[in-house]
Amino acid sequence: MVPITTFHYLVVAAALFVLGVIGVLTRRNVVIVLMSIELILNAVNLNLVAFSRMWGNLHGQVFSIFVTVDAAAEAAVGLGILIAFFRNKETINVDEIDLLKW
Amino acid sequence: MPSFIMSYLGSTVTPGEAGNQFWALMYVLIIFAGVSVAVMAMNWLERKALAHFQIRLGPMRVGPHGLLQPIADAIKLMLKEDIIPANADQFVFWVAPLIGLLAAFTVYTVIPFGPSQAVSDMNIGILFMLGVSSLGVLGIVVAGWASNSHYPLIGALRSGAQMVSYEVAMGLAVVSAILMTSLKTGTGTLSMIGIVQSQQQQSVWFIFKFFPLGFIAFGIFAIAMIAETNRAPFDMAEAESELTAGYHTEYSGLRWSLFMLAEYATMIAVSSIAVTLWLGGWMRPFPNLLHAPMWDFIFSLFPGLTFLCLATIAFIGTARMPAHSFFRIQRIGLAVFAALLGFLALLLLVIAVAGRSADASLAARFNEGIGYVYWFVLKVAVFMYLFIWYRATWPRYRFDQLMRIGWKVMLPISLGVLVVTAIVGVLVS
Amino acid sequence: MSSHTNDTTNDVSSRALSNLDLETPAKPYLDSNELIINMGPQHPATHGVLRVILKLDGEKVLGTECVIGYLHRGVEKIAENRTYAMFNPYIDRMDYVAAVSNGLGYCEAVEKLLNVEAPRRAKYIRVILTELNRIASHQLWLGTHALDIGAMTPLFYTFRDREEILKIFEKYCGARLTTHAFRIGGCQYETYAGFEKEVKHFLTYVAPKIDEYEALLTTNRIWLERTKNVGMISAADAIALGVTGPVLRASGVQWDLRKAQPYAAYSEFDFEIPTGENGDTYDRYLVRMAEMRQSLRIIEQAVNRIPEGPIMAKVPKVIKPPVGEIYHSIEAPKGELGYFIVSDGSTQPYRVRVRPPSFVNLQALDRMVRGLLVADVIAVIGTIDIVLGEVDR
Amino acid sequence: MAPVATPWFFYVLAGLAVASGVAVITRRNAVHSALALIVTLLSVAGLYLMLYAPFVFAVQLFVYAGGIMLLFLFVIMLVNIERSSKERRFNRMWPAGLVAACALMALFISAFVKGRTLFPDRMILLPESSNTQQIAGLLYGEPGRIGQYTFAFEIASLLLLVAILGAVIMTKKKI
Repeated sequence: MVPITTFHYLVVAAALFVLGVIGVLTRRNVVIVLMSIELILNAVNLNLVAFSRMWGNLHGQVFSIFVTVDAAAEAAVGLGILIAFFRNKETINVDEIDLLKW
Repeated sequence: MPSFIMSYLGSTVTPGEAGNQFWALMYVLIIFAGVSVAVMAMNWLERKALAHFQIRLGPMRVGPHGLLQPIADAIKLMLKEDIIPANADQFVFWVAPLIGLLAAFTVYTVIPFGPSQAVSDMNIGILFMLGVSSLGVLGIVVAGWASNSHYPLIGALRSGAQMVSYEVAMGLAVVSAILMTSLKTGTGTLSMIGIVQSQQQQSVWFIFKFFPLGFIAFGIFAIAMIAETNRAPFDMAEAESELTAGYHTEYSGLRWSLFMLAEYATMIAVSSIAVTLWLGGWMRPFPNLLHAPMWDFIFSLFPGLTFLCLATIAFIGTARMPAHSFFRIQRIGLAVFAALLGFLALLLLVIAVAGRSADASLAARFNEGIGYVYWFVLKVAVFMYLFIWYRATWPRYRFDQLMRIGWKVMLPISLGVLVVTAIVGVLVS
Repeated sequence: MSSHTNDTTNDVSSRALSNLDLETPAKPYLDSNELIINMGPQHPATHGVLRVILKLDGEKVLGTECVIGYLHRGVEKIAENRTYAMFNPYIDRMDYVAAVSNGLGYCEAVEKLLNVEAPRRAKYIRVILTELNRIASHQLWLGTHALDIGAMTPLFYTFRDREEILKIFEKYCGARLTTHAFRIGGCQYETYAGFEKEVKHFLTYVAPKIDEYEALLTTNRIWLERTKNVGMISAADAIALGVTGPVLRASGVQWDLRKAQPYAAYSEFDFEIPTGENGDTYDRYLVRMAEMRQSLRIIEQAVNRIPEGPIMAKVPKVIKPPVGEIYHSIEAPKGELGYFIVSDGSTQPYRVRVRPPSFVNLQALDRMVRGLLVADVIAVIGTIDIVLGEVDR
Repeated sequence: MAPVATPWFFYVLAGLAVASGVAVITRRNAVHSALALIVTLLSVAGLYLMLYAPFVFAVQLFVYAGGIMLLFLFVIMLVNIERSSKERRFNRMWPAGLVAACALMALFISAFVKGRTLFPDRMILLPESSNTQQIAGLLYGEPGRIGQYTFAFEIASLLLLVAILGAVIMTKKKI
């Protein structure tokens, strides 16, 4: 069996990234769009950690922790916006969020 | 292959570290079986102890003093019809109990029953435990949602909020214990085994370290772990008088019993964390003070004596059974049970005596291991009894009061303890 | 959560939801947390078959609507087809945990209508049994109330001690729950041998037990947090709603029919009326605990001074009260239990109307729980001490 | 700890991650999507463990699977999903999005194929047993010396604080 190298991890990460992008671009449900963003961030994290192992230092891992912090903040704020929006418009579809003010 | 099996027996590290897959698997199986049996025993004990708190007898019919009741219950639950509500989300309803169960059992991979009596010694042991046990709440939330019913949903949201809130205070209390591990060596550790070993090096259980500090942190953990496991007086999620049964209202049969299994397994797991972090894990009392071989021998007699005690109680129970012929089978059963306990006691005593002399012999290693596991289990058992005691004594908190305590009392105190511990630690070293 | 809101709006509940204003159109600012749930009729904390429709905002109660009648048996209507004596046992089926009090009220009302008076010894027996029944009723209330709030253990303690009272009832009249202890004109049965000794023994037995319940609850932090300032009702509100009994007294109104309009032999005994201050759940608890002690005092005096003599007044074989009407009320464990009897001179009452304390007190539920949480609704339902048999009759 | 059957584990975890990633973006029901995302996160956590990054693994478990996903589930339960499950899943411009994403994938593939030689084929065995301590060294610094990322770490905590405040302000009905 082929030994697993950085390249393998990069392919997995790329696949997850593209899945996330597809989700962001095509889904209507905001919650799922946010989840797709989490997918993208995870793909990035996977890359960072894989490179960290390739180069044998921990900077990539530290960076991935920062990305995780960012993801948490993004989820909290994003879902907050979502709830505030749902209260006002009673919808959570991105393509119905088409007014600049109401 | 036998050499593969035998070679590990002399080792002093966990099978995970030794890379011994056979023994790692064996440990997993032993722990799985052990926890299942412990949950059954806990079930019986809870019903009996609760009954005696409440001037009842508890289960008496199935087996002598209801000893076989958990088995009968398990069989009943397995044979029961498995009802899935018509409007429930079938797949999620099906998968929810499994999430909880998986989370509850996965944490046991890092619980150290002794310096080498664990599946693996993870570098991030305590974080792993907290992380995996925080997954259990997903099962509860999802179960409440999948039932598609009001009360389960409210119960699920309540317990989700409750567990997340108390995780914060719990985590901070754990951090202050982890801080203490770094005091003598300069570097702390997250490894469960490392935490116990550093207590040994500092010759103090962390509950007594910097006296009120360790104790307060332990107290916060002890309170938060009740909330984590949704037990009285924090059993908001399954408050039967308010929400009928909370998140598992719609569950029945085997699936319901999986929830119960997960709950009790989690109780044992969080008690194990408390024991490992603050009560010296597998260490017997006063390992550094009374460390003469004589004391070693005396303490190694404890497991045997405990079983002897249990056997005596069982024998007394046999003798006190009514003489009516109706009770004959029960009498014989209890006598056999007592004899079994007595035999175990004898075995343990023989091992204790045999393991006394030679230092590197298999018997000595075995004796040592039994001692570790015994003291660990004994400490966990105390916590299990406390769980029952709380349940019998206290009313239930209201949800907002629970949250208020979690955020406004426990969190500031645990933060304060953490800061003070850090300052004291720096000053001392 | 809002995805689950629409299944209770069938025709029955929308008719019942008058004061929850379900009909108002959706507000422009949508509140995603509002939901309507049914508590009961099959719910462990509604003490029988009470259905409470709750309108919630998250867990906060915006309003309640009690739907009653699940236990309606038409007791008042049955009375119109029974003779006065035949109707007596039906009375026991209303407040089945305080059957003796129910019987006392009815018998005294009919006696008033007949213009006869029970002999003194009968009155003393009535007082002893009624007060024992009051203790039993309060014990049952305490056990279930504590269970609702989550303390399991008091339930078993109170049931253990209530058993002693039921034993005395059983020995006296052969029944434990629906006793039918009294007859119009007095008591049918003379006390059994050793009755006084047993009652005295019970007095010494139960006093420390009441301390035991209090040890478990009175100073318990969680109990205090769950009951203090929960379900408050002011004295003025309570009076306006017609609330009586311990619920009224906990609001600070010293109103007890045993003192205000003494009946049976109550004027001859020395006892106090315990009152509360805040009218919250905790005060109601304290008032009932104190009432149990006062009942012990009354029983002690009654047993020590019980006179000899006949137990039955001269009452005609066929009871035919003169044409007229009467309202007579007594202080049942739950509050003022009144009987309004209209006689047309025949052997059967023309109309019997019962003023059940639970039914009237239940009205105060909505006032008490608005703005509180779901868990408090449970506590408040428990503290009002309702018996659905009496509410629905 | 010597790794066991590494390639197998990798393929299983990678397959799980990608398959449940597909489920995340295709499921109609948001709760199903969330559950699928949890599986993805756990598989990625497993991959971290295979990359000798136990601390990142623990963070992934704790913060992502335990915290963020619970938040997602809460929000999904709060907002109405009955209605959205009957509506169109994808927006009207989904073909354009798909094409763009495919172009991105093509870009990635071409970069990987062209740049394969750029990646050294080595995998350094990082010391796993001191992983946490080393990360702590980078974040907080060794004794007596400030760490390389200490400032960034503090900024991150500030970011979290701001996020908490923002979320509270936006969701609270009355402040």
